[in-house]
Amino acid sequence: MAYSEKVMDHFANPRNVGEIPDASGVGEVGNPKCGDIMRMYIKVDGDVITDVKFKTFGCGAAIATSSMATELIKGKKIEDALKLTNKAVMEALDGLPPVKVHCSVLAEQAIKAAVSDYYKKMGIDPSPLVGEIPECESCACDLH
Amino acid sequence: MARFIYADNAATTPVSKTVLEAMEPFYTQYYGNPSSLYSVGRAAKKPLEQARETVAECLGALPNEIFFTSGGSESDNWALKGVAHELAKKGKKHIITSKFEHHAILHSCEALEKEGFEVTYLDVHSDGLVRVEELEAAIREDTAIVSIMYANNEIGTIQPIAEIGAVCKKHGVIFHTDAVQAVGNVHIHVKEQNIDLLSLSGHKFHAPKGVGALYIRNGIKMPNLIDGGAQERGRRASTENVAGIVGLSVALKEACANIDERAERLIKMRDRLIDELLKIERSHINGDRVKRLPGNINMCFEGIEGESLLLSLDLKGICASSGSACTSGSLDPSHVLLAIGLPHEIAHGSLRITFSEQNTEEDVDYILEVLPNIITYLRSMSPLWEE
Amino acid sequence: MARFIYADNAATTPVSKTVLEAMEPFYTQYYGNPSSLYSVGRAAKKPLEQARETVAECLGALPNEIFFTSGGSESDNWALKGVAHELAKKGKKHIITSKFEHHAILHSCEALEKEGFEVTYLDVHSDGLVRVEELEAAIREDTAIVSIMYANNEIGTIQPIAEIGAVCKKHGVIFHTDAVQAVGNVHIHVKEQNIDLLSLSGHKFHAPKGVGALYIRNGIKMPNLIDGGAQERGRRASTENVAGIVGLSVALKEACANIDERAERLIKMRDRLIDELLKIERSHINGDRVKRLPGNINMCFEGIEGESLLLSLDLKGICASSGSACTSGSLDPSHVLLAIGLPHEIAHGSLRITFSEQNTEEDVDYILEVLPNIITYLRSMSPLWEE
Ligand SMILES: Cc1ncc(COP(=O)(O)O)c(C=O)c1O
Ligand SMILES: Cc1ncc(COP(=O)(O)O)c(C=O)c1O
Ligand code: FES
Ligand code: FES
Repeated sequence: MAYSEKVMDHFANPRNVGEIPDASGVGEVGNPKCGDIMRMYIKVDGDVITDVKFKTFGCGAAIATSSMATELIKGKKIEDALKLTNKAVMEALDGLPPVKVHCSVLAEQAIKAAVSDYYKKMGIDPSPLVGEIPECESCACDLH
Repeated sequence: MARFIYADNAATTPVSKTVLEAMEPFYTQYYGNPSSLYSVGRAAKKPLEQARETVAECLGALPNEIFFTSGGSESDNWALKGVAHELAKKGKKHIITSKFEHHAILHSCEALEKEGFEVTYLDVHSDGLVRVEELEAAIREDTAIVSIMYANNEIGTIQPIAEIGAVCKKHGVIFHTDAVQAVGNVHIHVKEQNIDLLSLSGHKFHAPKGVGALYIRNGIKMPNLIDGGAQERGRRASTENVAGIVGLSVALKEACANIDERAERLIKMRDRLIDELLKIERSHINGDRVKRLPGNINMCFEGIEGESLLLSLDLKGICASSGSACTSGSLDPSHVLLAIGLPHEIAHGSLRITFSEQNTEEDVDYILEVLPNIITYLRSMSPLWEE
Repeated sequence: MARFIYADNAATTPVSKTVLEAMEPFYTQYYGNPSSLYSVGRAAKKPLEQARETVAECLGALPNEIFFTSGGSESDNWALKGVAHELAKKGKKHIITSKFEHHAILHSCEALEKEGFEVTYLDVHSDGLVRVEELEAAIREDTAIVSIMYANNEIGTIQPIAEIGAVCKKHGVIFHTDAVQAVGNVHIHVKEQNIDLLSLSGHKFHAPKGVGALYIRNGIKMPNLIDGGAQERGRRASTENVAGIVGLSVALKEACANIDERAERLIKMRDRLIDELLKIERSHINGDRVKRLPGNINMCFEGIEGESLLLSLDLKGICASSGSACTSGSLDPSHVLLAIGLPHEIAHGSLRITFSEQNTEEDVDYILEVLPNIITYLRSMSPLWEE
């Protein structure tokens, strides 16, 4: 499993680890049985994500993609954060091994889940804005 | 400052200096084909047969019962598929193995199942051991072969091989053991233990990768896996890997010469490491603490995923593993840990540290200095931990 | 005074210095298991994949079409048995090969015949070549695979591979070639020549024994010969022989870099030796004089038995062979020479001299100085000769 230097950097020195006690939204995706769980906290001011933190149980790629994803959405408008794809996260990390692609999918979904939670708390139906968050979409594990 | 500790000797080992020196002449000087008549050929033939004698001696076998192969996987495939195909002619199409064998055995079984063979996969108990009674109960009229590994490659538990051998003998069933992890680490005597076939692989005891052997008790007939020339008395074709075979025999002799001494030293290191690591909250040792290979430590730390643990250790110069090397491309938790009853989420957090000859008490010190902090750190970022 | 000439390079070759140097770091320094996550593991993975690229490039294949094995025999067995078993599912149980293939192919065919496959063994003509028309005529609805060697290991004749490839393609039949003797000596391009599977073995071109490869064209499905771990993209289990594989790739690159140059030099030596030896009365050259490997000389001298010829040459420091090395345990005359129509008594008197990179014109001089006298002497004591 050859990880890029960027991945190793974000693994060894993950940015934005932790929790936000008074978060505007919290999203959790993954499944401990499969060895991955990602929880994302966002703080929203107006339509801007002013702060973001994460906690991840998972492989090196899961930790690195969580870290990179938080960097990519911090200070961004919600609508822009929702546009963040797992591909963009992977590119920012100079790529991932093929079997690790789904870890970046988790990162994308964790952001969406956090935004959904924020909308729900605001009394807004998230589905038209965020779209469906499939259960463990493109998960590579065979436990289904 | 920057330390480097190789603690993944169950995955593979470095070639020792004496082994390398023993091999080198066969690349450039005695390079002849051992089947050739002339001097450089004969110069390769003799060491080949000496290597066979050495290996036989280390196992309590006869030289003509040793067949050199390309490694543990080939030996396993040959043994299982060979005996299965041979005895199928007599209508024996049942195989008994265990749930936590190496994939070389499990995937061979699956291939045989597709051909119509029936396989019983024995349960492994939480101590990492199969039960001889359960094995005996599984034997049927049409059982062709029992294949139970000598020592497990992940959790290092040592199976009751002599007892299994006795039961198989009693019922007239052929007994194969994958001893890839055991050879060189424990005393093996194929005759006393009633072993009919035994697989071994050089790179697990400081010989090079790509060379192994299969012991086949005299009298056991089975088709070849690799047909062709008359090498290995017509049972395994291909120009012999003379250098590798000589290397294997030198390494095995070295390993077997001081099993007890080495075991004593490694067991002390192993037990100290386990004792200390068990002080970490919600940590578990996998497999029996006593009936295990001298150099094997396999533990789970709840709330932590194995790969990130390994990467963190690697950053500190420690090579260890989680599950076995050959499945590290896969995302599923170890089939071995599931077989001994661990839940998925815990099985994901396993760590295997395997010591050899070359490790020291200082290595244990350093691991103990580094590992608990890594666990604390990873847990601090794990959403599973707070709960 | 005492000269030593190794002229049996078709049996095996010494490992070259650059190859040995390329291998050594992988025994003691980058010894990690290439499947492992940590640094010493990754350090072994990259060269492994580079080796794959090098081999692919030398053959005109893609890297993911190269699978490393333990040698030519395993590659042959895997190709033939694999495709046969795969296509048997579709009812295709017919195989076409030739009468003078290597035993790795012939004995695999025999094993498959026992399982119910049908094999057509094409005749080889007196020039040591199979005829494409005869091959085409032998293709049936249920033909699964054609296996024709690229160059023969005894008489060195080079088969019309591109033509055979085209015919197989036209009829939708899979084409395997045992190119163990050809690789490194002639230009090969699997795509242009429509080759679906190709076997090669390192020790024939100055890499070590016990490592080879099988090229499998993308899209060809077949079961594994060696099941187990996920190495070689799940198609050939076993911890990779990294040192051997790196050695193989370095040797192959070296060999392929100067095929034309070397061929020109060796052909000159070969033809001079043949011309001079043909001046000996009742001597014959076996196989086509032009369509043969640059370094291959295979002759018969009536009234002489091969083994005594070889021993006499050995006493003069010349290593040569009669028939192939792997059958030297047997007393039967070469199946290859019988296949091209030689009578038994003549086939017994064959001599194979095979040159490589490392041989020189001086070697030819010395052989010419020594060999005719030996022949005269042996004939003088042969009861067959006076008659
Ligand atoms: C034509 C041919 N095929 C196959 C082989 C077998 O190769 P190996 O000895 O590497 O298994 C050889 C040589 O031994 C050969 O000359
Ligand atoms: C128990 C066991 N069996 C078989 C093998 C396969 O050996 P090899 O990699 O030499 O084919 C291994 C190690 O890889 C092993 O640990
Ligand atoms: S998060 Fe599951 S393998 Fe990466
Ligand atoms: S992470 Fe495996 S089922 Fe979703």
